Amino acid sequence: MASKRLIYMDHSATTYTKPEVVNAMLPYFTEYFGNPSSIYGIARDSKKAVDTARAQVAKALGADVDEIYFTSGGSESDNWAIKGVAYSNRKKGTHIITTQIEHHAVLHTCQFLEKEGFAVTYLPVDKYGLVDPTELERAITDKTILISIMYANNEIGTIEPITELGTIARKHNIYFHTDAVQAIGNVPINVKEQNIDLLSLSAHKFYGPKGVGALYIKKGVRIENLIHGGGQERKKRAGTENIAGIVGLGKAIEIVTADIPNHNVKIKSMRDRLLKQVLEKIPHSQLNGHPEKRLPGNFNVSFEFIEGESMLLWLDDEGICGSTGSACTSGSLEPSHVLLATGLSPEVAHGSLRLTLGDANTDQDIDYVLDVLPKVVTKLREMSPLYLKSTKEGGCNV
Amino acid sequence: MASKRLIYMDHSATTYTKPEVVNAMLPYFTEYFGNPSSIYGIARDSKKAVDTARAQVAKALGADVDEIYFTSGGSESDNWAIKGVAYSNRKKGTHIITTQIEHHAVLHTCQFLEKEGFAVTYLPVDKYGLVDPTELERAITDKTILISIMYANNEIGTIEPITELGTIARKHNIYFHTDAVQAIGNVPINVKEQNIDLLSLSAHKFYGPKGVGALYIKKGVRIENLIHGGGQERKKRAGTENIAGIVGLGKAIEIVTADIPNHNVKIKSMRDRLLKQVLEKIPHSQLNGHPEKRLPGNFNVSFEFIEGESMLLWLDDEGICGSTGSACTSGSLEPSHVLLATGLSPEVAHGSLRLTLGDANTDQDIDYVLDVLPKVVTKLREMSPLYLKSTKEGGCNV
Amino acid sequence: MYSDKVMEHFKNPRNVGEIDNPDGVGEVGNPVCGDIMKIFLKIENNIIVDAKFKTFGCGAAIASSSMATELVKGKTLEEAWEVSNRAVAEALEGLPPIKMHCSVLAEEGIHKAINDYRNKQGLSPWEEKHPHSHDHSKDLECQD
Amino acid sequence: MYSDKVMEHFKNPRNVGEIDNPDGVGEVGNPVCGDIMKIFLKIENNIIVDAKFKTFGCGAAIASSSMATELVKGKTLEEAWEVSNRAVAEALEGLPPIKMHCSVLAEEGIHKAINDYRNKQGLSPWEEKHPHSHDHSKDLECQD
Ligand SMILES: Cc1ncc(COP(=O)(O)O)c(C=O)c1O
Ligand SMILES: Cc1ncc(COP(=O)(O)O)c(C=O)c1O
Repeated sequence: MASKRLIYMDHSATTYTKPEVVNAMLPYFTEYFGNPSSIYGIARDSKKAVDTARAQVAKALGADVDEIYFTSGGSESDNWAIKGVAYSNRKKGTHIITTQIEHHAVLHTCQFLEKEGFAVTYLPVDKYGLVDPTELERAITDKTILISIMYANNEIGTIEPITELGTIARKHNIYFHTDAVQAIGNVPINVKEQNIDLLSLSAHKFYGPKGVGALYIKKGVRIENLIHGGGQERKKRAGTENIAGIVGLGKAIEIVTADIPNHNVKIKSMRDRLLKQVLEKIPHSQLNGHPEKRLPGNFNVSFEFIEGESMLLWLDDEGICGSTGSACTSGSLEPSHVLLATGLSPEVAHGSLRLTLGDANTDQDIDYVLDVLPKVVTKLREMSPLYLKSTKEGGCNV
Repeated sequence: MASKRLIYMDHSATTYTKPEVVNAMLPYFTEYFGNPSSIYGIARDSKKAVDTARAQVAKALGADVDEIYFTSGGSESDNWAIKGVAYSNRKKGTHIITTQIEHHAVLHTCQFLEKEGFAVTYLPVDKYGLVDPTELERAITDKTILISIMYANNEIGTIEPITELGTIARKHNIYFHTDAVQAIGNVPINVKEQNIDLLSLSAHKFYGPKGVGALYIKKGVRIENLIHGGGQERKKRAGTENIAGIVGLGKAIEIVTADIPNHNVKIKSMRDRLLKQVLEKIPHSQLNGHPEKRLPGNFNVSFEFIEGESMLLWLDDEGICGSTGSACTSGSLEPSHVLLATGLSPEVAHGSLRLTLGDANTDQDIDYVLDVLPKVVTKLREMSPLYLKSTKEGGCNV
Repeated sequence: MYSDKVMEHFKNPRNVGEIDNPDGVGEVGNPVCGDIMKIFLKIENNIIVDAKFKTFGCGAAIASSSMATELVKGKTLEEAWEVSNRAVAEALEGLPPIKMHCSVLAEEGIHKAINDYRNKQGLSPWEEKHPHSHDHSKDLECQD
Repeated sequence: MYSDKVMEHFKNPRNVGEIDNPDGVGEVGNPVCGDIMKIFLKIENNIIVDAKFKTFGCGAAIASSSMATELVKGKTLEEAWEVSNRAVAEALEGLPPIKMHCSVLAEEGIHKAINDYRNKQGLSPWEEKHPHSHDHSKDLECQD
């Protein structure tokens, strides 16, 4: 790390790769580098390594090994799940149901399919970001071929009632996909018990390498390929296998799902302390997302009258890495679609700060943030014409 | 490597990652692991690393930096180029021209598009595997929106007349894509001079890591995304960037294109000696592909009366890694579509052996293969009912 | 992503605050879009003798406010009117393309404050040479 | 991908060669598909006293030929007829699914050689219980 203090609290954006994961990967670059499709010894070694990783992923999800397909990450998995099912089941129907708070990998894929003649329902959420199962059931038509609802939201951390939603999908005999990119390692998952037909994951969100992910596809699901070509991944996903990446994914998911409840206790208690103190110390601040049904490491708070990017810049200057739902960091002028979907006004959405805690964070990190953050908020508010107005006018809504 | 002698001659299947490439990658797993979309310091470092790699690729191709898009490999690049142009230019026309000897990443993508209502012409090749430019010109209609012809063939190593073909495409104002996965580092490429609009490449074919590639897209080319979602790669290819992989790709392409002519002199002279001696020593053997217009490291010879997989197994037993166009290794019962397209009979195609030389090979390796291979061929021929027939009947065609 | 100069002005913004009984005030931007700038001017003998700002917005918005107020101080109103968004961006040693609208806001804020002064003086407002609009076109997306 | 037993039979195939004046010969397979097996039998008193083969084909084809000839040696024709492809594959400690057709070829080769003998004896050929066809369904693709 850099020489000055560095407190990384953006684990939902990406994680570092754990050293034991990197070590597991290394031999596959220079030594066991063979193409698993080949016949000779070093190729058989890479093939075995891929098989092992597949078993590790299957175990973490309660799936069978031959239901796991490796991809290049969460975005590819989402695209494949949705387009693949859409193209392959067009004759049955052309209606897809998803939510307003999905990741863009799902939303933009659905928008593309709308151009291709599919109809998409984007379910609303409540102020906590929760999807209502009865709304889902109401949206189903006899043309519905796919329901795609994320397991846990990347911005506000809200965990959706996946088991209930999956059961509804199954009852109506509709394929159920969940983007579990943020959920892996944070909540116990069992695709069989939860009636999940397709599930996306991405290694770099749980201390594995970037550029590798997986899609669980329940046996028998009709799905077209996204990447056509060679016979890899049982003819479903072409391309020479990213052996080192796949080995890293397998190792990482094994570590992160080994003991989910205990693992999260520490992260959650740090997050809870941070949250409680920030809401107490800083006036005109509010929690985004659900107070309990949320990812253990997710902190998302809006500070009124200020804008997120300038907050992040000051925090970065103090060595704290976070993110915001403000448009200004994404380059768009619209703030987070997720925060807006929960009913936040755009100006309050602009003032949101997301800190996502992970394995390397300590109690000292929390103390440090609790020291720095209020000062930053104060400094920016003093500069803000909205704060001025508001305090003068005595109201907090601008 | 394993303790016993290991002679890797399957560089067209995949290469080991060079140690200097792995070293360049390592800091991006654990240290500079930030998401380039983020705002803080370590994220800016990853962004810079991606920019550097993009410049390295651009330089190797004679392209501008903002014409390079990173992908998960050759298959994705091929799928993206072809589907992306097809979907985006449907209104202009629905005809695509390619060849019979493309990689499956191109062929199967075209077949998928045929199901989607596109018409595809698969140009034949001559006995050397060469595409005839006049045939290309004849195949063009006013509905043609894309021509996709590989730069160099992965099986027989034949190098196509890309500059000529690109010029024809440009003359007719049709997008020209080339799958250059096997060409990078082996032939000098300049996309501007050669009128190439789209070009696919894959790092693991030139001593970079597996699971990362790139697509060159000339400025102004109309192309739909293959993977929709976040705004990465200037909104054209979603997914958190595979930083380490991209860094590795950049480093590898820099090394391998630094001095193409000199670099290949040694490999080519080893290959030529191997080829000459094998054809001399082993009767009923014939070269596949073009005698001169071929990749410097590519050796592809058919040995009549025997089948490729059994040859590979024996060679593997002696520590030599190679491949074959025989169906038996691919699990299909049809031998290589490439060898068949050059006019080989299926039985002769089954007896093909591809050895692709690379940087780690030595003159001693060649001596060793020249010692082992004739014995293997003899042993298998003695067991072959075709050889028996043939020598009895005095003919060499069964 | 930001130049050193932008960061320097962001971290040590000049002229933050309000002017009591200002001669001209201009407020531009929209909280919905994540940026509001309020510019305060003190004008004596047609010369801007003091300029202050309050800004709700990103790093570029704050730095642009800081730089714009610096640039107009001591200038005649005619000179100050000519301080373009490009001049602000150049003085900041460049802005990322998607942040250029922040310098536009600063220019507009100054213009609005000057015309506010002219209005109060009973003079007709000057006309914008290049009418800007808050640019919504460069819509990039959340990326994680 | 292959079991040790397959590799052992591939590397040290038993019964390679031809039998001069064989009592029964069976040739099966198709060079187009990459495998041809020719089985030679020497038969005395309804017993297979010797069996040899020549094979053009992959590792599994050679190992299957080797194992099949081993299995039928010493057996009566009736017993030999009952040696199924599954028996060959099991004796080889398994074959990859896409290679099962090699064991089928071996069974067919033995059957054809036995019927060749029966024909020459003026006996009617025995009928295949489970008519096999060379399986073309498992079409996988070149992968590099
Ligand atoms: C000519 C050609 N095109 C495309 C590919 C596909 O590349 P990848 O396996 O990296 O997806 C390969 C090799 O596998 C190839 O040789
Ligand atoms: C919920 C969710 N889905 C999908 C993705 C996309 O994953 P990747 O960036 O690995 O493609 C992300 C993160 O980027 C995410 O948080």
